[in-house]
Amino acid sequence: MADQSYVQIINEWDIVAARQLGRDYAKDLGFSTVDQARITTAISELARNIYLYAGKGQISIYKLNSRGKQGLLVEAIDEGPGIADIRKVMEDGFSTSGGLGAGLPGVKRLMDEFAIDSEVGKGTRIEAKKWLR
Amino acid sequence: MADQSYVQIINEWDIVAARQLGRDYAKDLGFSTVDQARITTAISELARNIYLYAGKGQISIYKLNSRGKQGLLVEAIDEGPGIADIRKVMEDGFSTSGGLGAGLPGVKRLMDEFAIDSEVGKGTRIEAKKWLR
Amino acid sequence: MSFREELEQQYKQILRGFLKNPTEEALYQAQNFSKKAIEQGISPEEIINIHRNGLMDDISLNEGDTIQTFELLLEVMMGYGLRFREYQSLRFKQEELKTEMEIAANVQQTLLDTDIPQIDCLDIGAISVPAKHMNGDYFHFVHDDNNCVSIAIADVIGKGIPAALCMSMIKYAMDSLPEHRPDPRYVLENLNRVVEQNVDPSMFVTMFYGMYNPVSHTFTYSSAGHEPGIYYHANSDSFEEIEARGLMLGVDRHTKYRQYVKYIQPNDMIILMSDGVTECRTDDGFIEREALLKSMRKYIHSNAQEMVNQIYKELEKLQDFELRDDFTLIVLKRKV
Amino acid sequence: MSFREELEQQYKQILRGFLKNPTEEALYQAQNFSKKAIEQGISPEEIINIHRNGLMDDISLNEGDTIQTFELLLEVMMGYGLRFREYQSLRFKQEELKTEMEIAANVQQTLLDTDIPQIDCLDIGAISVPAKHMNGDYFHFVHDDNNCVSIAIADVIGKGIPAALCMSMIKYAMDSLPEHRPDPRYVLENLNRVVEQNVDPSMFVTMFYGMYNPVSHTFTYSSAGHEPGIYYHANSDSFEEIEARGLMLGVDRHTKYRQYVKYIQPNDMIILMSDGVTECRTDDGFIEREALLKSMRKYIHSNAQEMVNQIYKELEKLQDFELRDDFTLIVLKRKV
Ligand SMILES: [Mn+2]
Ligand SMILES: [Mn+2]
Ligand SMILES: [Mn+2]
Ligand SMILES: [Mn+2]
Repeated sequence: MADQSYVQIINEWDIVAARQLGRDYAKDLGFSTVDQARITTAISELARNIYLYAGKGQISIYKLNSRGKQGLLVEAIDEGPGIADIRKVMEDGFSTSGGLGAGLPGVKRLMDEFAIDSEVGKGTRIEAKKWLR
Repeated sequence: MADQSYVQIINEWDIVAARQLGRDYAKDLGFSTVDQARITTAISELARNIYLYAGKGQISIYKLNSRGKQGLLVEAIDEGPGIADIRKVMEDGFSTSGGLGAGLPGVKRLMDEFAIDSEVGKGTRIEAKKWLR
Repeated sequence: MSFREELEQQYKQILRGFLKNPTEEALYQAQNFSKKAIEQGISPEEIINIHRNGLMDDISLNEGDTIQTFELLLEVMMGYGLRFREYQSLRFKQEELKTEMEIAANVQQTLLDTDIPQIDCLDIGAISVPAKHMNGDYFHFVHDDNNCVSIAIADVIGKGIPAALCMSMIKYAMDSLPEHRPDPRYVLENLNRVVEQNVDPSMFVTMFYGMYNPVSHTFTYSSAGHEPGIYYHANSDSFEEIEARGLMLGVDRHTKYRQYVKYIQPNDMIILMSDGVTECRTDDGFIEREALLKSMRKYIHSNAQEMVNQIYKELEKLQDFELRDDFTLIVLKRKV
Repeated sequence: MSFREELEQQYKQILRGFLKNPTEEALYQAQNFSKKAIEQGISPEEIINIHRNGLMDDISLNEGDTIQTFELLLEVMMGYGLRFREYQSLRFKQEELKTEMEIAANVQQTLLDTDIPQIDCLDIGAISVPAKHMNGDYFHFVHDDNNCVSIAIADVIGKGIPAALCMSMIKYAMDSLPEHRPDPRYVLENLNRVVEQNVDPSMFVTMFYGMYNPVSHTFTYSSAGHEPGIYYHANSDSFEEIEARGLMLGVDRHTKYRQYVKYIQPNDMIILMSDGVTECRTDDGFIEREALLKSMRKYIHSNAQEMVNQIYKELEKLQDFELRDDFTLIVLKRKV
């Protein structure tokens, strides 16, 4: 298995493909069943956000190896409308109200590390990591 | 099966007896598996409250038949310390903080009707009903 | 078919599909099912039951199949897991906010604090309970150098924090009033201008302001659209509404207020309140004014503080311990 | 053995007991297990996994046994169901509270609203962002009849609603100040007495008050324990701290304040702020004053409003979009 791979997100079936890719990597790295489901759910949310609100984008999965720690990185990139108020999107109330960035607090909770970068009119880039315990 | 029955609550095993009594009645009345579990959980909370905070008391179960509607009434009576601020006890935050009246908002949510009467130094009486759909 | 039955049908299909071919797509369907179920308020114990029912439907299942379906159940439960995590964080925030509200309520308490005047000829009782965390009702007594007692009672239209913010301002405005306290009309006209200028145009305030003169035993008062008070005649054991008209504060900066004077007989009572007292709502609708008077009569021979406390307790219970509005009740009884 | 493994062991025992003898007692044990698991923050998807592991351990199980164990799983899930219902109610309350806070923030906005003075010789920019729902920072400009511009910036020690309540009072007190605006020392001494008298003794307020004279181009100011401002010398392209000493408002009602005067050169800047600007916290600790100055220098040639907006954006990102304190930044630049 390569150290990285990606899926283009254009239609809804690509969400399934991204989930599958994430699950394969998570299994390969030795994540538990529950953690596999968590990683997959996080990927699903990120891909869904791209599909619904940015139109198209890309989910990449990377194997991580940092000072003996192994892990998995999910990167979601789109060139959609971007997020104007990141503070608001990361609030809990917003997560179920729908719209761009919905579900991001959930993704943050499912993973170990989370970073977001967004510019209005240019797009959004999200990185989420999970480490093997 | 009689139209009513009761269990004295003095020690922890009596909680199990109260649950059993409630389940028998619920089954007999034709409540679904899930509703049986809800009724039992509500009884469990009420009995636990008596056991932990009032010392002793009584859980009674009644069959209800009101204008063609069938149902079950759980009555919890104790002569314990009573509840000074009922408004507070029925707030959500309080429910997990422990102490007298803990879990009462949960009981209210599991059942269809809920009424409480309490006087400091005299005791507490709670009535909770569930109707067959 | 009810939406619950429909959901159950849907789940059975997903389950059958998964048993035939346990693909990522089936798991994705389970995730979407989870979202829908949560939206519909289906609780997690029902999910367990739906899953069990699905398994029981399929008599050809063997033990290994059944174990495998837990993968599907796990996927459905992920959505609930997210809510569980959100619940934990909400609980934490709620605790924080509760602490914040308690501090804010203390700040408000310090600001609005008032002593009940001790004066030979009057027995005074007062209670004010917020419906939410903070009080948008307000009352204040001043016992002045001429031995006169002035009483203000006010209610911001609205509850909670916005009302409390507004009330703090009014209290501050009252403190900075020049020494015209004996003139209720002037007090209201002055406050009306403050409210009109400083407060959000959507907020209004009702206020009753009165002054008791312990020499002449007259009560001089004006009202800015406030809930009418009640007068109790001891000799005839009867109640009467205290008449007073006037526009709410904050509507029109040029509003003029009328001033009324009433002679108070020994043992008579002036009962002032906010609309939270009369608008106590039960499941059967608002309580009747009659019910309120009945409750008043019941405690008419208690001392004034006991009387307001007991009436509050009774009305609180009538409302099933859920106040819909801030509740303020004041009783002044002429003793001698 | 970790507490998770311990819980898993415990559950296996309950499961074995239930399979041997499916009594009410076993279900009661499941309920207690549920409580413990929730306390430990075990999420519901883990419960599914624990149950599955328990079943897989027991090779002698048949299909009927497995189906029966769903009764036990249902019982464990009841606890999560209660949390799910509490979650729904918390969400509802949170929405309500959010609306309430928005109204309160509007009330505050109306009360604290200030226009940035338009005056030939000055370019002024100002930004104030609350860390929580409501702002405990405050700034206010007055452009008076003598064409002088006065600037107040204040910070209640504390955040959120209590701070906002306190701030409303201070704003109201400022409005009722007699016409001594040109005298910053007097303004602070006056407000100090108001705060000392009316505010909860645990609350303090820092304030900086200055007055710009556009004829002499002098800036006269006093500070009550407020975060020091920064002066920018255009000719040497260097920053200097604006010296000012004084006790916070509300500590001692007899506090006297010192008054300072500074001559402002063309293109020089006065930069005022609350401690929320300097106490921006990142995961690596507080940002250095150096980092702040660097950010300032970056935008020093933008207009004043653009400058404060950009600095805020940069510091917001540095803090991972989580403000720890209310953030207020004001820039005054002498144009000609
Ligand atoms: Mn009100
Ligand atoms: Mn009211
Ligand atoms: Mn502050
Ligand atoms: Mn601060």
